[in-house]
Amino acid sequence: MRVILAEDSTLLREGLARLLNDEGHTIAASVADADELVRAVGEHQPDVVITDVRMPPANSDDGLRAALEIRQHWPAIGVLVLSQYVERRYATKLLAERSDGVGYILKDRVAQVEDFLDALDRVASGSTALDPEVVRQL
Amino acid sequence: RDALERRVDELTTSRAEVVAAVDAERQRIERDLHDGLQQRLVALGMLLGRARRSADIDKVDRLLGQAHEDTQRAIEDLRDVAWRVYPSALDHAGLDEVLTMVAKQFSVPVRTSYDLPVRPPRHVETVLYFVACEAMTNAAKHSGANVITVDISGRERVVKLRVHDDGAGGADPSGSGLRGLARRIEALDGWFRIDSPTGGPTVVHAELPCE
Amino acid sequence: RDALERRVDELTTSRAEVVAAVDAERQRIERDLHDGLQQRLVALGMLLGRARRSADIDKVDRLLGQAHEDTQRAIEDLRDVAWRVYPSALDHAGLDEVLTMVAKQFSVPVRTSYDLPVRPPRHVETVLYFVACEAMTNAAKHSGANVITVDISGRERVVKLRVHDDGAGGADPSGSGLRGLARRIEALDGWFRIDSPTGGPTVVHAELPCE
Ligand SMILES: Nc1ncnc2c1ncn2[C@@H]1O[C@H](COP(=O)(O)OP(=O)(O)OP(=O)(O)O)[C@@H](O)[C@H]1O
Ligand SMILES: Nc1ncnc2c1ncn2[C@@H]1O[C@H](COP(=O)(O)OP(=O)(O)OP(=O)(O)O)[C@@H](O)[C@H]1O
Ligand SMILES: [K+]
Ligand SMILES: [Mg+2]
Ligand SMILES: [Mg+2]
Ligand SMILES: [Mg+2]
Repeated sequence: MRVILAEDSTLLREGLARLLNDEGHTIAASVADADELVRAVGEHQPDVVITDVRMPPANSDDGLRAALEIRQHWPAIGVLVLSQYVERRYATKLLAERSDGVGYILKDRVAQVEDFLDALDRVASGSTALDPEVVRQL
Repeated sequence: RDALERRVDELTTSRAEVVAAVDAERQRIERDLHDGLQQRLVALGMLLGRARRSADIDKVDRLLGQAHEDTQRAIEDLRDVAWRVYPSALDHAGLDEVLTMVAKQFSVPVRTSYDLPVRPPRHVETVLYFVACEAMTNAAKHSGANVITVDISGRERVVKLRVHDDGAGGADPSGSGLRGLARRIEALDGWFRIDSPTGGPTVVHAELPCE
Repeated sequence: RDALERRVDELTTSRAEVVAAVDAERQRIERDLHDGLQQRLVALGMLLGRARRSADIDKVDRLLGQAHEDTQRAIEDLRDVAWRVYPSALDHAGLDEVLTMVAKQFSVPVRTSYDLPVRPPRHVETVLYFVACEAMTNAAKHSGANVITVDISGRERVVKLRVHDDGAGGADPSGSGLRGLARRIEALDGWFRIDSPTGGPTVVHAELPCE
């Protein structure tokens, strides 16, 4: 599948890119900024987006806002959000209108490569992937 | 005038003590980083060194699997320490949510209730967070409780925190953890009490003015 | 009487401010743990996960080598953060030795001198440590200095610290790092000053009473 990656930590961004390459996916674009992300999605129309939450330009919850925007404008594109904390508010917003093609997992979970890849597949194929922690809190 | 002079003495002492208290917290955090996470990472480095030197594919596989699991545990350790250093999650989430997040660390179930008309200022939330964490940690570590209850409520200009556990009681208010809390609360002109008769239950009370 | 009342107000404010200052330090430490070490550990976990999934022996070898190096780097990151959390090395070594150890972290050379008749109490050593570290960090980060000098000397009952750098000057005493130092020193009834004319040099002075 064709993936766009948004993560401001170079270390993680490149680690993710290599992992996805290993798995035979294509990285359509790899960015470190939420505005860049939305622009790149418009341009490349990927199958799925993986995005961090706290990122430039404002270093607040920019990545989440970009995720919501992408879901609104391009409903066919899957969105997997990686977050430092599980926040009920974020999960609720992401799932507000529909729960297909969306995922919300703890960033730590990426180290559990199998689980992460599984979540990515689910999101890309139009289902939902929620962190066990999110499920517990909702 | 005598009363004022006494107050100056008290304040001078308590100002020095609050620094001692927060530095004692940091000393414990440093010790945990050193004894916990650092030892884990050193062991991981050795494991990977062995894997690199081995020519036996099965053995490499086994060591790799172990290294991967150890790394995940290191990530969890780090997360737990980071929570104790500072509750940065307050940037985006309310104190109730943050306490719910951190409560997961404990093996004992924690029930929280939160009822405040307005969100308190950040420095008040921070001290409430530190008090609740220390009280929950103590209950989980020392009391043998089956359940911990954390209640936050408020009237105008005052926030109240109450942490209750149904454990064995007998908390020592002069321990470094509890004394530190008392100092932190004092520094914000708040009020602190711990009731912990032998046989339990233990209840930690704190009240803080908001502006 | 007015003077006493003013002093009570001052002390109350500065007691609250010292908590705010040390919590701001902790917030920066937490941020560094998350932005630095945590990202590194998660990346390491991914690397090991990839190695486990790979059937290509050469590739596994390469990933293992990289993971080994990343682990060493994580240990170094952790050590740097731990130094900022608390100088536990003071348990075993004198302040002069501890400052010499920590000075190695900086790319700029640091010269230290230490001349005290007796070893100060731990809480005084701790604040001298934090002041010297922040001043060295600032000099290394902001000043473009070629050399940093740290001098500790004392008369009976007073310890003096002086950190000098031959850099560009222009330090802002109202920055969160420098304001925090002022609060910490004030809390021990000490005295603090920073001279930093445009063009340099920058000199940080601190004096602390010992008992
Ligand atoms: N909820 C509780 N139930 C029973 N005993 C308690 C409870 N809280 C504290 N104690 C007792 O009181 C002592 C002092 O508590 P305090 O938090 O000051 O120190 P600590 O938890 O032992 O160490 P530290 O907090 O410094 O890591 C504890 O050692 C424990 O014996
Ligand atoms: N030794 C120095 N030489 C030149 N400029 C300095 C020096 N120390 C501080 N400054 C300037 O003064 C400002 C305030 O310093 P301060 O330590 O309070 O904040 P900081 O170092 O920028 O951030 P923080 O310490 O909170 O991480 C700095 O941003 C820098 O511009
Ligand atoms: K994040
Ligand atoms: Mg980020
Ligand atoms: Mg305790
Ligand atoms: Mg600074």
